[in-house]
Amino acid sequence: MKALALARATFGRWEALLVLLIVAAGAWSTTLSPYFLDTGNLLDLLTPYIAVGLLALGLTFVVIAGEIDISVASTLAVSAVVLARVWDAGANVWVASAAGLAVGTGLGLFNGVLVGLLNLPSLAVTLGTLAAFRGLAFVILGGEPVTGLPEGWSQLGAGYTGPGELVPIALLILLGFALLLGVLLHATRFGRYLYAIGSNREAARFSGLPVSRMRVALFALSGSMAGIAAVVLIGYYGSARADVGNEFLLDVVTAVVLGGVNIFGGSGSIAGVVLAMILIATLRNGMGLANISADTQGIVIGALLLGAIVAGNLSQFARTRWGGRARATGGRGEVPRSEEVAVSSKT
Amino acid sequence: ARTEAPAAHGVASKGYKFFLLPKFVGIDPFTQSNQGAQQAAKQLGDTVKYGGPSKPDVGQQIQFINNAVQQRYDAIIISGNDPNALAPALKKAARRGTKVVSFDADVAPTARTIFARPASAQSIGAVEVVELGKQMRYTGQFAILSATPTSSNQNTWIGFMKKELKKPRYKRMKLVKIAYGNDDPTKSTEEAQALLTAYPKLKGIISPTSVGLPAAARVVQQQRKCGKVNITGLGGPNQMRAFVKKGCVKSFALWSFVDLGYLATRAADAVASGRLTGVAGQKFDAGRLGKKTVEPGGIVTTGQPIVFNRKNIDKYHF
Amino acid sequence: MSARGTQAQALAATAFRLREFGILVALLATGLFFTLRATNFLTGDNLQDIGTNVAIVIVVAVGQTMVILTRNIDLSVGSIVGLTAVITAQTLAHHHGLSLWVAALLAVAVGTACGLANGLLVAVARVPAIIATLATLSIYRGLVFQRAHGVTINQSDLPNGFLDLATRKVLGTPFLLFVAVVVVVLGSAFLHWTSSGRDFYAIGSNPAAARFAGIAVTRRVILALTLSGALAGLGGFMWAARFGTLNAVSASGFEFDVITAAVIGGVNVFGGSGTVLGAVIGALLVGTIANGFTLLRISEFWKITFQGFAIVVAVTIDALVTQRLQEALRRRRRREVAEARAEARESPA
Amino acid sequence: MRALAEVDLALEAGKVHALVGENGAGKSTLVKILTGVEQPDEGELLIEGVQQRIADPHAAHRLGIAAMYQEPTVFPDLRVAENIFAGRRPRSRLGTVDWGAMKRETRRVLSDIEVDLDPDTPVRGLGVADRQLLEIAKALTAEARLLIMDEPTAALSPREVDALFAIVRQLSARGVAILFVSHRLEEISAISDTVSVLRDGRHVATRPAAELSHAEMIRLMVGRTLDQLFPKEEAEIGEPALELRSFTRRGTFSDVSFTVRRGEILGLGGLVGAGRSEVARSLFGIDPHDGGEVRLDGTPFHPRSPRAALRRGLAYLPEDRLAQGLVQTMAVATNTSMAILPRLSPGGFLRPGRERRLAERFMERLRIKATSARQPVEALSGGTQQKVVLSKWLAAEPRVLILDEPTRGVDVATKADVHRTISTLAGEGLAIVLISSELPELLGMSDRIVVLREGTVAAELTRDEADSERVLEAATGVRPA
Ligand SMILES: Nc1ncnc2c1ncn2[C@@H]1O[C@H](COP(=O)(O)OP(=O)(O)OP(=O)(O)O)[C@@H](O)[C@H]1O
Ligand SMILES: Nc1ncnc2c1ncn2[C@@H]1O[C@H](COP(=O)(O)OP(=O)(O)OP(=O)(O)O)[C@@H](O)[C@H]1O
Ligand SMILES: [Mg+2]
Ligand SMILES: [Mg+2]
Repeated sequence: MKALALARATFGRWEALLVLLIVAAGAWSTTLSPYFLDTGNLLDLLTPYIAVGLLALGLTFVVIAGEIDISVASTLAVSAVVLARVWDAGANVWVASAAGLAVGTGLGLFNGVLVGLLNLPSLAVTLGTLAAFRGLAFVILGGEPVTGLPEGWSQLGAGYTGPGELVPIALLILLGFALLLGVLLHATRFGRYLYAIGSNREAARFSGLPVSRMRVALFALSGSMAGIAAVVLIGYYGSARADVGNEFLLDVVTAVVLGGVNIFGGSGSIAGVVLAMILIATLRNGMGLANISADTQGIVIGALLLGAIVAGNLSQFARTRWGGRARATGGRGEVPRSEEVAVSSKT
Repeated sequence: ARTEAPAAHGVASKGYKFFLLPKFVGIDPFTQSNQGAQQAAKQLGDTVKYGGPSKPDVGQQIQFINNAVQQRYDAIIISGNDPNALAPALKKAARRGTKVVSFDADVAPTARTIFARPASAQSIGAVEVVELGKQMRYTGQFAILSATPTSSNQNTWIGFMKKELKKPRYKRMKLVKIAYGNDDPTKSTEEAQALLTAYPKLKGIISPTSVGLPAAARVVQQQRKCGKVNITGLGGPNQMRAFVKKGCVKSFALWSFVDLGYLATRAADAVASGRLTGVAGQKFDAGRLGKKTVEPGGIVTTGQPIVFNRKNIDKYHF
Repeated sequence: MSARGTQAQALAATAFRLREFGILVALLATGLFFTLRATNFLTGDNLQDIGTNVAIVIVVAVGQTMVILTRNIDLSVGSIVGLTAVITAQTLAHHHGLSLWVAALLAVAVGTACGLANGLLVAVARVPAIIATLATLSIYRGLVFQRAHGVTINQSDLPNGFLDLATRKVLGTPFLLFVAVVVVVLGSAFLHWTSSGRDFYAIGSNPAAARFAGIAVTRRVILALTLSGALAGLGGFMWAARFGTLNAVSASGFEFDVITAAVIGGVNVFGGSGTVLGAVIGALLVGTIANGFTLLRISEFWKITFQGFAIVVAVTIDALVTQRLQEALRRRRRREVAEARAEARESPA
Repeated sequence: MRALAEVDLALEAGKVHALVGENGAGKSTLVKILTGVEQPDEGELLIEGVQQRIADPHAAHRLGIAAMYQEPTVFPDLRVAENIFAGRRPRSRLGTVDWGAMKRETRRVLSDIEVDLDPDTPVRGLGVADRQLLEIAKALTAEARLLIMDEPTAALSPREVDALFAIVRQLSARGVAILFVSHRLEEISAISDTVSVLRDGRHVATRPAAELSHAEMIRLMVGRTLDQLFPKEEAEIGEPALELRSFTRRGTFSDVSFTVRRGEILGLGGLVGAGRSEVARSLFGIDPHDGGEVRLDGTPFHPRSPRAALRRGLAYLPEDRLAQGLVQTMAVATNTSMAILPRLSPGGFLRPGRERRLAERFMERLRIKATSARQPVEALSGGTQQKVVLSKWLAAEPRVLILDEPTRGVDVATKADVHRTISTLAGEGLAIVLISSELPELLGMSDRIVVLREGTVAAELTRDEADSERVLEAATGVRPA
């Protein structure tokens, strides 16, 4: 019963559309390439997106609360280089990982204080820290890489387990965090507060929710996820460099918005974000195996997405038009915003 | 379904499938490498598929590697975005039977069998200093406008530039700044401008990247400082022809990416057939480039950088 | 009453420029800092460099501002700039004698078409702008790849008259900057003086209310995105002239610079507030920070770090100044209303 | 869901037609259909004998239909003048926006309804009452043939109401047909010529206003009679629960002092903008204050945040339900539990069952017309939403409760329920501060009334001393003629 309610709460029209698209993409990929439908390949679909995925999970929280953190990839970079430096200086893997994680959380906290306590606009702030943190990564490591990280570590990012050594460990990590964060977002008070703050910050404050503290915590969470992503990514690459994760931002944002998270806050689900990642991974993999060039892939994915959403909107439009319901609701493009949400508090 | 039969000496085996994986697609050097690769493949009876990310992204490159392995390509010929980060994926490729040859930008030596390079890093670094030295009469301040701070090729070349500079001939030349244009025309332009402003006495800029070089040349041209500030570095003759004709750039260097792609593919064929294992001293037939010997570290070299100037530039069209 | 009224009005009018005022203070502070610290920062040539460097950003940001005002976003501008730059260059490379006006018109036309497609997707097909333009970002970029065919167009392929645009001066201003100024003036005027322009603000401020008020929301959103595309097309033309080297990756990621300018300049991403002037100041601020720290002769790595933190500091200054002024204004207005009421009470009695 | 079925109305030029009905009866839905915001499934509409279809708000404008909606639909980023003229800005000969004319017109219409607002004031930051006045100004400048007013007076104090009615009379004299929706029965009797009653989306009756007594109106709306409108019970008044001494926020209110005791209902009266809400906001820790002292149950309290206030047993029901009261997209149950979630979610985990049961309890108690506790509040009628806000704060079981316009838009029957609830709570020893612009409510419910004028206390009246003249005199500073 409870599970059902939870499922209903998290599994909306958007998620259903994504599932449909994944099935279609899978079927298409199967016809595209004989190599697609292969257990190893299927299980490995998400492996290239683990770090992007972990960042996207963290960002999901931020966006649902009506904020944005575009510094995540730079935060990841600082975590990664600190971690590598600490290890290089002779610390063991655990200490190094903890240091990386702590740094990620700390940088997130820095963003959080600027946004949550000083009430600065998060996009502007993280545009700044995006550059600043990237610079820090270079200050710490310079242009040279740290290499030769221990085998055990690469297990984390690039190892396999399970029957036939087919299941990527990184996949388990991603799904584990998705589950954990899914529970946090959908089944706890913390998550509820996020939605409330993202839908109407003013009303949330008037209801006595700890709005400032939540907003600080949010960025810290996003920073921690960047730290965790750094640990896994370092394992995946087996080395660290200051420009690590340079190209992640667009993919992260894509996963979040394609996952149905409202960019203006207040709605979205972890399931949607995970599904969006699976969808993109499937399409990229299928077309990649058919040697369709990267730029054509971009065109196909873009067009497919638009087509699907437009078709979804059209069918909904048809239903409201001819299905007898009096209210014609707008598409997802219209985001209801209480007029006062953007008003910052005065203290 | 391919023939593993050892081929007769000098004649390549037939029918290998190679994947040519550049840092990213859409720019001249890699397009030209592909031309060379196709020439070689045609001669050898192999096929080369060219494809790669649309931006210089390690993550995407790994996906291309994995896809190539999944499709059972015989070898991947790669120019790496990050030598070390690619290593795990490339090693996995090798374990699953796909050989690895790097070209242009090397990957970790343990992750590939052969690295086909255009010329020795030493000669590439040195030639730029030599040319700039001549242009600025061995006196004054100069700067370097590189790609990104992490570009391993550029970093290696800059290392050799510094070595070359130690020679007494250059003792009155002073390297004042290494700037990074991130292989982005906007950033490179801004950096070049700032160099001219911040160092009014600057006499030269070396830009060892084909994005930085024309950007720097254009800035100098626009500020009417041709002749006062000397520009040299690495770039294609087509890119630089206009500047050379107007006398704004006296000389610069590069190599033929067609040849590089050709050599890499020849090497890949030899590696795929098992004739080449990367041990120093091994020899193989590089077709129109003659016989090549593997140097220590599993490296084969195309030749020497070509220096282009007003006199010879019209002979080259790439 | 009337004297107080005008006073209050003047203040309220200032209040409306507050957003820009804060960021302007930040810009001036930055400028002052570099003037004191960096060699040759405050020279005519250097300022001209900064101006020219941000000219294209400004042109495209004017369109982006309009889109953001309507509570939408256009992420595809970088790809549109790339596409139109490559098309312009290819056309001119093949037809050296072609009038530059025709080439510019072609670029703007292609940009307009791209923008119109965005507009239709967002306003008619009701795809959220961020998703729609994220998709067209890849689609238009894909088209650039197909057009460019992996080949770079070089300066030597292009007519001199075209390349000279980058150095030519009009009324003492670099041509590119001049174009930007014209676009800014027209854009500002459009947003202030035309009904359509005002509608952008209304739509972004409260879309439902805009519909209730009988504003043609669909058409206006299409218009905003189309204008953004058209200006990106113009930006592409300028891009080709400025850099002279064009290939499939030209201007990738450029949308980022454009959005940064608008956001730093106080254009509210939730729509409804912000001005073209703000976006211009934002672009100048970012350009100044990039230029100034480069002149400082500090290490590359610290430079990037400082540039980032400088943006954070500028945003903070902006917020503090704005908050202070608004609070002062609120009190003042309150007092004046009370006085006006007291007067009104006394007169009939 | 069917919001409206088979309604027949005939609106006459030059007449004021009142539309009444319980919360959720379908009044606003009817308004929205007339203005093209929503579409009817069937039926026809004739204007001056010609059949018309109103496809969208633009079409309504063309037909001369103007409306002010129940929830003020302002553009917070725009200034007052633009808000009034959005969608139909005056144009100059060049086709550009004629700012001068726009501001002139704004000043004219605002002075007509006696509002001191500068046309250049940004609307963000204006209170509900001011927004409602803007909405009125907007409708007045539309030059409509049919003017629809959906609860225009809900947040207004007598001064504004009088000014509004003067205008309404002028307009109807000019031949404008007016449809007037309100829950304030006195106003309906005062202004309307004809009254139509809706119940559950059905048209129940249309009568000349003069022939319709309040009791009869209520019976038609509710289907039964109500015995008492302001069921104030005597409660035992105890120790001081909330004490304010010289409470000040510079530029907003100053030197505000009053005491509320256990079991007491303290009315806070004044005109719109007098600063009542501001005092409450500072007290609840939403806005800062600059001076003065607050005591809760005799111990000092420094309001810092709503959260802290809530922990000390202080609750504040805000005046603006749209922006401050509710999260519109969330369910009834979610909104109801919002302020007490820590209590309902042991260990931090949500317990949807508990929340639902809580909400259902209040749905029954306040007769909330929602299909289920899971329905999003945005789908509820205005008055019903107000009841949800009320539920949220009652659920918090505070010791001091500040109610800011608690019955704004609530229908008569429920209003009586709410009053009864307030009275009961007071009887249980709760201290209540009641901010209301509706004089009968203030007079009927309060044990004591403090009147604010321009941010300072103008009078403090006991229940026996208080009557409408005295309150108005204190509020305006002018002796009524
Ligand atoms: N957006 C909506 N979606 C679904 N149902 C709605 C929506 N808006 C209103 N309703 C329903 O339509 C009915 C009529 O609502 P309406 O707003 O017309 O009531 P009303 O008479 O104006 O009440 P009030 O006096 O409280 O304003 C209510 O039952 C309400 O729940
Ligand atoms: N007539 C007016 N002219 C200008 N500003 C006003 C006017 N009335 C109110 N304001 C401003 O609008 C804001 C809120 O108005 P609102 O009517 O909610 O006042 P309030 O203090 O809540 O009064 P009350 O609750 O007593 O009606 C206040 O900040 C006030 O400065
Ligand atoms: Mg209603
Ligand atoms: Mg009030």
